[in-house]
Amino acid sequence: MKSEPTVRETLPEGLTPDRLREMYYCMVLTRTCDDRGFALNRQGKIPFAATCQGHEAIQVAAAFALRKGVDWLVPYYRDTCMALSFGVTPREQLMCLFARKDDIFSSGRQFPNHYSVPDRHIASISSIIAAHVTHAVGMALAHKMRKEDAVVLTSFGEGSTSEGEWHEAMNFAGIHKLPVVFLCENNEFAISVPQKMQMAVKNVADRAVAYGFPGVICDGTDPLASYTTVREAVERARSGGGPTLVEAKCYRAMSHTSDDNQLQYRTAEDIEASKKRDPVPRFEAWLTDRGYIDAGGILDMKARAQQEVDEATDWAEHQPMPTAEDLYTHVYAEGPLS
Amino acid sequence: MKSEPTVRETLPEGLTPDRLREMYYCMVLTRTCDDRGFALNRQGKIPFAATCQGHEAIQVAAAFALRKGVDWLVPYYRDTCMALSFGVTPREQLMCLFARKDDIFSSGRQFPNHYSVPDRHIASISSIIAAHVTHAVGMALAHKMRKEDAVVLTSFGEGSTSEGEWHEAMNFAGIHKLPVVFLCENNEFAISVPQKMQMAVKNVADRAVAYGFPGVICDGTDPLASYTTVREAVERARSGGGPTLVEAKCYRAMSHTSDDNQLQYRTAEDIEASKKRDPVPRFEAWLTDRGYIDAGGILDMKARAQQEVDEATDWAEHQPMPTAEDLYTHVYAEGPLS
Amino acid sequence: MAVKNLLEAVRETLHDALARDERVFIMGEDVGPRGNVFLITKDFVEEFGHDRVLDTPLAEASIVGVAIGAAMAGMRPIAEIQFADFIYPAYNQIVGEAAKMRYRTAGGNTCPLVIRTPYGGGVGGALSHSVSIEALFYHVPGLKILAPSTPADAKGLLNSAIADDDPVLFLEHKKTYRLIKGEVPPGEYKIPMGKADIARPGSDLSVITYGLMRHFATQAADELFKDGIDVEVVDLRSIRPMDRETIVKSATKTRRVLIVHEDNKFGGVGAEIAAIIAEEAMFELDAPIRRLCGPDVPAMGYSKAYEEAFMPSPERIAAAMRDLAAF
Amino acid sequence: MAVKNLLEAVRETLHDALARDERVFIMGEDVGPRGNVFLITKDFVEEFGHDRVLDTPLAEASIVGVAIGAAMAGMRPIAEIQFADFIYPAYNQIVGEAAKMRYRTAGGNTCPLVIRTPYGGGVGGALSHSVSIEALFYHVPGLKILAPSTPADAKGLLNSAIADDDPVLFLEHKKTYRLIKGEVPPGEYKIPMGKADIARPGSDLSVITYGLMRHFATQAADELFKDGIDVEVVDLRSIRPMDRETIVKSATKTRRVLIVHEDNKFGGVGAEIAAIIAEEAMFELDAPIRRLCGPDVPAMGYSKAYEEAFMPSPERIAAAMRDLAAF
Ligand SMILES: Cc1ncc(C[n+]2csc(CCOP(=O)(O)OP(=O)(O)O)c2C)c(N)n1
Ligand SMILES: Cc1ncc(C[n+]2csc(CCOP(=O)(O)OP(=O)(O)O)c2C)c(N)n1
Ligand SMILES: [Mg+2]
Ligand SMILES: [Mg+2]
Repeated sequence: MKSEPTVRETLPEGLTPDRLREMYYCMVLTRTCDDRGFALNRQGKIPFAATCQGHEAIQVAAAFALRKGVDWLVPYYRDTCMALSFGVTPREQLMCLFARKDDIFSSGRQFPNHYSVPDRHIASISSIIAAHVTHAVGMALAHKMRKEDAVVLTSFGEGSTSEGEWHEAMNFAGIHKLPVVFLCENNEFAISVPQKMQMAVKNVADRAVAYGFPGVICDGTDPLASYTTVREAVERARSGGGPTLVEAKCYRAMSHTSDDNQLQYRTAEDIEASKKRDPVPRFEAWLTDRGYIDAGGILDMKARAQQEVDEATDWAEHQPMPTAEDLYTHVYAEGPLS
Repeated sequence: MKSEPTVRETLPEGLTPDRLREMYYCMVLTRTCDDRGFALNRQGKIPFAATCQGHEAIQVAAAFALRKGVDWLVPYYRDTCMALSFGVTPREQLMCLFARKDDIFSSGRQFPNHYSVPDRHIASISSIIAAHVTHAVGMALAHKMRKEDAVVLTSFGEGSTSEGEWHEAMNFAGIHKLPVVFLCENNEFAISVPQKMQMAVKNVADRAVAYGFPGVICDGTDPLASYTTVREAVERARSGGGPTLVEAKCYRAMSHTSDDNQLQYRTAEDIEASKKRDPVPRFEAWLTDRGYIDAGGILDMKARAQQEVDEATDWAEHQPMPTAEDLYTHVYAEGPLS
Repeated sequence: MAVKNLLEAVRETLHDALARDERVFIMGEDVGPRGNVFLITKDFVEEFGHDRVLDTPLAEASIVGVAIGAAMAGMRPIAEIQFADFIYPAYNQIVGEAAKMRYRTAGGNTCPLVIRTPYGGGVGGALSHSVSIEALFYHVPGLKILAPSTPADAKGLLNSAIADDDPVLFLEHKKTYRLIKGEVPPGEYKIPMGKADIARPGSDLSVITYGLMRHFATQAADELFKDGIDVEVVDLRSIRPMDRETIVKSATKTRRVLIVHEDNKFGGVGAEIAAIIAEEAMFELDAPIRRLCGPDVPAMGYSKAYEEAFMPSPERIAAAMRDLAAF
Repeated sequence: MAVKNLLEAVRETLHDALARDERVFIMGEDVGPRGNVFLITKDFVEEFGHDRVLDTPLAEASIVGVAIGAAMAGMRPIAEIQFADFIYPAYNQIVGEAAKMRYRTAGGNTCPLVIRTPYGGGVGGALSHSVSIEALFYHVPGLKILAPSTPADAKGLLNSAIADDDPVLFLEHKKTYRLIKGEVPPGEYKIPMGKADIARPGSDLSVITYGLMRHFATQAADELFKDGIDVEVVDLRSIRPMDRETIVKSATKTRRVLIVHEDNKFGGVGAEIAAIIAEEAMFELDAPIRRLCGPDVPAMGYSKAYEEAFMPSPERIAAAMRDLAAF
């Protein structure tokens, strides 16, 4: 991110000062939710939390590069910011953290952050890495067959690209030039396994060659660069140009999840160094430098986020848990059978 | 293949006039076996036959580029010429066609051409496409761990590269720079599915980029070019340089197997055109032009092949079939259990 | 009514579904110009186009995974696995994904999807083209598994599967394709899933079976009838859901049960059938519950002797019936 | 003898195998510097090096496939699947390849290979980290499946698995890792596969079970003993091969059988147990064969209520025992 002021006209197409502020707010809101998850975990109120810290910029950018109500997201478990930027509310987020009965993603069945909001065009994942990527391709195939205008964006980590199913998804999409964007959020680790033990290439984007479509790289900690890159991929998909593999270079600030301790496999210095790239203060400074926002505006937004998340936490915590009977719903359309 | 005479010194390293004649003989022997299989099928003596016509040059070259007794082959079902060139005998070949009890590959359990001759360093495949490629990688890993000198060569068709497991095998081998050669015999069809419905790239070799090792192309109907290419890959593997993906451009002269009829999905002209590349008469002409062999020598070799295959056919046909009791052997080391 | 073999019944049903419902499409290896390796989709591509009769890459996980995504997006894909033996690479998509989709999203996402595949032996398919797979899937809640044995049932159940809102694994026994002929009702004929068929009513002994073995068992029963032994043959047709009621009723009526399937015995579908009876009707029986199944070896081999030794034959079924009747 | 929990017993066994036999190596996701997600291989990489404690790419089919190749080449790989739920992508390699390798080559190629994986619920693992997988594999000839429930058995069976010349699926119940402690014999202690353990002898009723449920059943049995009901608890330990003899003997002795497992009921391992008894000892029984199992829903969910409703508890087992004893 360059630091010299920029004039309004150079904003990437589709972005306005209002949208920039919205993006910033989504990042702040996400950070607040993220921190809340870990706080609740430490308090013993929820058994598990996961984080997207270090990924917020590419995630908000991806959501903003899509057309809500038209395009589809098939995100992965690290995409809190993408989900919140695409219409998931703090209440919904907290409901899944608390695993409440009325959690709309899974009724408290899946781990947190396994989004599924069909009416807002967010499709489900399981915890089985990379299994959702072929689904995104199938959705894009359906859109193409029906001659619809929708683009599907699906995301995954760099480790996920080792799975055979990932290859099959890429290959299928390439053959049929489907309207799909593959977004790799490369944070250099798959739990403890560093990228060099995961693949013999420097860039995940280099793998696109094998599938006959472009692979592009962006700084995933820079919302503007990320937006421009994803948007171009989305436009290519929408206009019949086929898939793109976008690799967003980002980093994982915290341990894999609340069950992990990254000091077992990473040095403290390495972790600290990566945190210097924190997208939230950097985007804040960028917006301030250019006069899109001022200190008061920032404080307001942070307060609003805090309030939203507080309210959502209190509300969600008091929602009912699933009961034993709820175990038996939604096995088949016609109920449980055997 | 150029047609001007070549002097002996320009033969690729490892090849001598004797070895060239041996290679030619392997090709002739294979063609004789191949034709015999289809003849037996038409006579109703065996229910099924498969063919390698159009693939002989790359196959013989691959076998000759390896060190017998040291290196390992993990071939696929189309590799009759590779197997016969690596030590499988016509009797063994006919025994598997007839599915006799003493068929050393599988005791008549698998379809023909599912080789397994551990003592001659040929490892087993099932009929499940691409499932053997990770095995080859595991064998190479074992050799590397034990600091042995052995290289593993495994082969597959271009269609097989669509399988997720193929990707995983390539990826693993690349990360650990294993002594393995991946040989793709690209005949442009997977049963009826043409290459362009299988992948969005022109060359399978282009896929190697994704795994951090070289992908090279050779004319798989030219034994010399194929030999040079594979040998270079084998030497790279042996000297610690890691894997190579070799793509041999060849063609499938006949239908996929005796159960298929390629006229359902290919024009007669297309089939006829591809047959012009028949490696056997072309290599014959090349050897003759350069004086490595003469008409008498060719006739002798063809007669010898015919005799070997006749003898093997008669012998194998009279070998005992498996019996009902044979169903129960080799379930576990200690016998059948349940 | 028209008499067709089972292959023709499947073909007609697929054809009519494509013609009737725009959401329906077929995807799989060699289903296009090749018309499927058994010629089930022959000429479809000319009539419906490449989009709706889609030749896929050689990659089973994506055949099912892409079908799941299309189903989630409102289509009604019919995915084909060329031979049941090649379904293993798609296991994750079927068991881990499709079967759990509705449940894991509490009804938010669903995948109405049919996976058709030919299974079973008796056609010289060797070790890797002969397997029975029902027992590898029937334990999985969220899936439905159908295994019709007559042309009419194939049509009736395939139509129900296509109309169903959940994933269905549809198993076609290869040996029945051309061997088994019968009348096939016209139109969008449907049979409810989860209902067994009394293939042959009888009073002395019940055979519970499905697939090709229905025919072998009926043949054996006709043989025994000459000797005054009246065997009832129950064809499950649907493996999951399973028709407990009919199983228990037949067992209670005849008081002797022989379970027959081609698949390996240990942990096969017959285990659950026996367990159901042992749970619900054990004291109604006059003899132990017997199972005549494929032996517990990995597969039948290529050589005819292996196939014959592996598969229950009408003769062996008849012998097992006589033995049980005499208990 | 040292008292260890089950996790420590597994850890010690793996450690000693690495130290003892150069052919042994461990491969899996996060087994290296991370020391496995449960810390089972903690510090191994420092002692044995990256080659022998190999962090693999995130790709289960290749974890098993590469292990198979290494085994074919004379090594003794111990492959880890991080959670049993992630074994589905490796299904082809396990069922289609490893299990059939010896058979398909008539003994030419073999793969002596252990696949370890943690399974089961009770630890808040949600829908995709809680599954039981034994019934998805136990039907497969050529495989062996072990599911020890005590630290000593874990060691004894893991050593036997490593020494075995065929592929073994080794299932470790997550909840037993730290919960279950016991004496562990020193050295290369081995237990033969295929032998059940009488966890608690009794005369009035037999519980046939395995895994975590062994402990819950024993607890329930102790409870019933206070009321004068003497329950025998049989822990299978080995699912395939299965100890028919001990099952039949116990059933014949107590004349009442309750089968207990955490895995879903329909088509679960309990089905085969029931079928064996119905085949061999039905007329020795005074009551129907009952099964208390996980219900037929796709999985237990994240929220505690789901887990509790799904898993058989000591209380529910005790109730089922009482009910059956009173039959
Ligand atoms: C099939 C499968 N294998 C293993 C796991 C365990 N697992 C969960 S997340 C993860 C690492 C994923 O790394 P990456 O794709 O880079 O995404 P990141 O978490 O770094 O964003 C692993 C190994 C899983 N969930 N599914
Ligand atoms: C997993 C799996 N899927 C499908 C098949 C059926 N099948 C056998 S050969 C083949 C085509 C293979 O094509 P390619 O890899 O190009 O090799 P070629 O036969 O052309 O040499 C197919 C689809 C199979 N054997 N295994
Ligand atoms: Mg990562
Ligand atoms: Mg090919």
